[in-house]
Amino acid sequence: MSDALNIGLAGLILGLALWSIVAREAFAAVEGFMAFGLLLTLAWVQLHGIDVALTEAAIGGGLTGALLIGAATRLRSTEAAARVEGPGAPTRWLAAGVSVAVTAALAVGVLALPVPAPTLAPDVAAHIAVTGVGNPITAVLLAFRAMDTLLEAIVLLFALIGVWSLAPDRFWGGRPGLRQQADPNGILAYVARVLPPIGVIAGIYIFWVGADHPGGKFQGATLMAAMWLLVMMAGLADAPPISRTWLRILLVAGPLVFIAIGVVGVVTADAFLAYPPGIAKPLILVIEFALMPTLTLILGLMLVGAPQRGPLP
Amino acid sequence: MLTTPGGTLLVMAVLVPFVGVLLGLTLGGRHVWRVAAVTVLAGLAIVASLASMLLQSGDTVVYLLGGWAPPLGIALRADSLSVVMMLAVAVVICGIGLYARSDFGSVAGAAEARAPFTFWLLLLAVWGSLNLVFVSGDLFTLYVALELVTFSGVPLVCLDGRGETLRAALRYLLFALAGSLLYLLGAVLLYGAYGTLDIALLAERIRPEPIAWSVAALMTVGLLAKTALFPLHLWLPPAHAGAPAAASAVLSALVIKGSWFLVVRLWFDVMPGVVTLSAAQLLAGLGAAAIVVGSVVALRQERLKLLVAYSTIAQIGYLFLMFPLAFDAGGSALVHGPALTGGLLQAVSHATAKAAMFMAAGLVYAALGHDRIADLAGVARAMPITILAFALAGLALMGVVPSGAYLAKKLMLDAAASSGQWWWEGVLQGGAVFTAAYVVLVLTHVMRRPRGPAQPLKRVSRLSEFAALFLGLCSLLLAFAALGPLPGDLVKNPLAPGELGTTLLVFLGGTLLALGLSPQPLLAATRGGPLRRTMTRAGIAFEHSDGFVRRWPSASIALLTLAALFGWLLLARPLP
Amino acid sequence: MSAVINLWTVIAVSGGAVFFLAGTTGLLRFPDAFTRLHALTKADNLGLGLVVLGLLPQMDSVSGGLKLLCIWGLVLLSGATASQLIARALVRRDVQR
Amino acid sequence: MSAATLFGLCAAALIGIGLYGLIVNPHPLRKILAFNVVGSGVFMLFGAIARRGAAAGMGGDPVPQALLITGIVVAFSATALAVALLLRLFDETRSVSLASDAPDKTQPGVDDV
Repeated sequence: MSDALNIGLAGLILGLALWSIVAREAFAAVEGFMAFGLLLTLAWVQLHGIDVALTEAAIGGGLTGALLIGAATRLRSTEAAARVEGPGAPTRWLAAGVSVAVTAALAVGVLALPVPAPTLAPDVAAHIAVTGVGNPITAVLLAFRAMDTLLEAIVLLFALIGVWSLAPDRFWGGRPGLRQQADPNGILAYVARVLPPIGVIAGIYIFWVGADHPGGKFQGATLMAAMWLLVMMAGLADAPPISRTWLRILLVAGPLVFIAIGVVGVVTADAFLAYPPGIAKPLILVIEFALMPTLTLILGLMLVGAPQRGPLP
Repeated sequence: MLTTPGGTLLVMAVLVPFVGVLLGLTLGGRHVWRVAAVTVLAGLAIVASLASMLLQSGDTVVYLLGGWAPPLGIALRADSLSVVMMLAVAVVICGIGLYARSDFGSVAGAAEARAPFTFWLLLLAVWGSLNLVFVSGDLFTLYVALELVTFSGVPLVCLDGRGETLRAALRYLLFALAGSLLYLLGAVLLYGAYGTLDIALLAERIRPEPIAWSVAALMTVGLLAKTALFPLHLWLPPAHAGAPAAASAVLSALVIKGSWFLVVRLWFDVMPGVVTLSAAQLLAGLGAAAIVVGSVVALRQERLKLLVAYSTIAQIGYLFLMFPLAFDAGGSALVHGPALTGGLLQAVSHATAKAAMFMAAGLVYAALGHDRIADLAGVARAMPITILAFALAGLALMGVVPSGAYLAKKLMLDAAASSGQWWWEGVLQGGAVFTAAYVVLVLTHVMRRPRGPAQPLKRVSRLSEFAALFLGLCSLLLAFAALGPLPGDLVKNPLAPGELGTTLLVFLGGTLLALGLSPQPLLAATRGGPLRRTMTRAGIAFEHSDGFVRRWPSASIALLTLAALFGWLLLARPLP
Repeated sequence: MSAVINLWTVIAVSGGAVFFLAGTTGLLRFPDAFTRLHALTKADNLGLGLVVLGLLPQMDSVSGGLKLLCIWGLVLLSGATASQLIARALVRRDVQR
Repeated sequence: MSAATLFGLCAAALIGIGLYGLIVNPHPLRKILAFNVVGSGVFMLFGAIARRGAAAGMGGDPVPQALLITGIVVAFSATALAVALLLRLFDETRSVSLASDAPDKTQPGVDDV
């Protein structure tokens, strides 16, 4: 039964992936991709990766989908010109040939993976008690491989600086994105008033529960960012100008707190990013708590894009 | 495995530039460049003390992050390879910082402007990310580091926001992303097969078997795409030529070295026994092709910055020549030895020299308002320091004594001779001749007397000129710095008959190539000669083939085909 | 007692499934976007409502039941909003033509 | 067939499909989409590998699962940067073609602004 379900799921995933590649219109392709993302979430559940499933649903499918669908709408006029540019049949066949070859080689690789599979799960289980958290993935992300998580926040920040750097000079310091005009009495404005309190509570809950159960700061921050975007889309609040000092401080607060706690670890626990025994869990929660607003802002601002309006209020 | 004394310096080398970015972003406005200046000084001090420590002890410096040992945790490691690269990057960043002071310095009282603000932040971002590439001991952290380098490099390409540079940046980003996915795919398979991503542990566990071969092939081509080795260089010329000069210097001198360094790490330290001599020959063969195509197309360019950008493609090729020369006597495994030292020296001298060249080209552009090579007459007289910087960098790249490239060439020639791979000796010498050709070409034009009245020149900053000169000098005098750890008899008297003869031959060959291939005839006498006509035709053919290779479908199909080819060459290993 | 509860669950969930089936048929067979939206929202609101009502007595705890009701409420809200927005966009496009 | 093997093979196919799209689709937005499909394939392969490593009472090896979360976030950053770049290119030139970048020899070095 479970096998049949998995095979059906894999078939649907492949079909949607193919659709998102070959569909004629970009908009339709992105819609296929969003459905693809939702089904991937199910696949992650089948692979016993609940945390990954949450991340995939929030970021992989949700935010990426929203980003691409916005771009597809704006670029609709360019598609006809691009279609003409497409390569001829020989190139297509060649491309199909090499792609199939890669797939075949990888399939052989998948079947040739060693049995028993190497795993670090016992190592994690042996050391998780020291960190005080109950969710092994949180332990990996914030204790054993905390550096990766710090770098991940820095990646997001650099990408945001990159996005901002694409503003025309005259709009530097101004508000990102275009002004949203929505009917103040319309249903969107209604939802944007009703939903955010629920969404914010759910976001905080996902973050809080992440220490011991699936969930965590990223998934929570994505939900909060989505609520913020909803409020902006409904025209109830505007995106802040990027020159605002409070915005800049919030953007760097998460990584800076992370680094500061790491540096304290050099003194108290003999290593950067080490936690003194006994207070590991509170420190991990402080880091996650500091990262939440930073991540929410970065994720939201990335979707809004580069500054496109003058710096004057 | 434990943290060694001084390991904290590794963390600092990565974090200090990153903290600089964070502080710069918060303080904003006019403070950004001050933050950058302080950070550069601090970073330089950190790297210098790390280098002096390593020079004394000679042991690899290790730092266990969070106190967790691999495979569960992440280790930072710095051996002499990493420290040399870190030192070179620190010096070049310093030079670029000085150079960019006039373009991107702050004006008192002015509001925060986009280009300076992002330039300084991205400069620090590139630096921290590169240091992470050099010291990280974990393949996944290295993936994140590579992406950090890309994300901070791409916006530098389109700093001036013109359409063509935006297009170049997008091409660069998309192709680099394809490359990093292949790298990540390899890392994923490695974890599946060996249960760790730590470089030292992998080196112990990895066996010559199909999964390791496919991993080697995938990761190598992924990194080659990011390094822009021919034929995967579609993104490089427009990106490096279109960016502002300071940004071009960062991109061409430093950014591509990150992924190149990872190829070296992968081949020499992760899987020295998995890779084969035939695969290394392919790698060096691509390098040789890059030298020929890159140099010929460089000679055909009409704009100085494009010439320098294409010369980068040729020089990237040079960096891959060491691979087949670094095998042990039986040809079964890669070893750290003179050939690797040579390759490293070549990378360092290219970093300093190419930064100096782009800076000089940028200054010429700033002074004249254009960089058409044919219209550069009289520039040498008007801007002697700039042209001197260009000439010194060119001499250094050619491998004239006592440059680093000279030592590099020497070490690699010896390795080629001792392993009986005579054909690489030819390529090594030929590469120098090609380099000489475009240096001669540019110098001939700038030394000419202008025909009409002297063109009005805009004043350029003295500081920028001296920064370029400083990096050019660094490159030319690199051999002396390298001689500390290397045996002293490697550098010969430059005026000894043998050395002088080689230098003259290189110049002569270069001049002939320049005469034959330049778009405008260099001397009136050569106009219309049969040889010149043939060579011009050949040059145009090269340009066309370069144009074909740089189309997206051909480049991306080449990417996957190369992966297959590498996989096959690793599979078809000679029986022990 | 449990038999009655189970019977209620079977009836209600089956009823919900019928609505979903009808909604899907409508989505596939109706001629234009407006009528398709009509079919879709009926399926969501009534079908999901019946499923939730059917499952309610099966929950172990009050908080579990509240979560189920929350899900229904949120889907009602988002379904109504999304179909309104789609319909409005369609109207706007038709006016422009 | 175990779920890990099945989804491992599915991942291999996803990577192939995405690579094909990356090569032949001329529109940059479609390339970004294809990049995300390849990325999903790589992530799914890692997920299958994590599932194979189930031990010590955990449904999967938590180390790759944690790395996956980082990977998904990095891929999102890449997508956001690429989309922003693409939209700016469109605003600036009203065209999104990547093809016409061959160094234009007729154009003088000065920008006629």
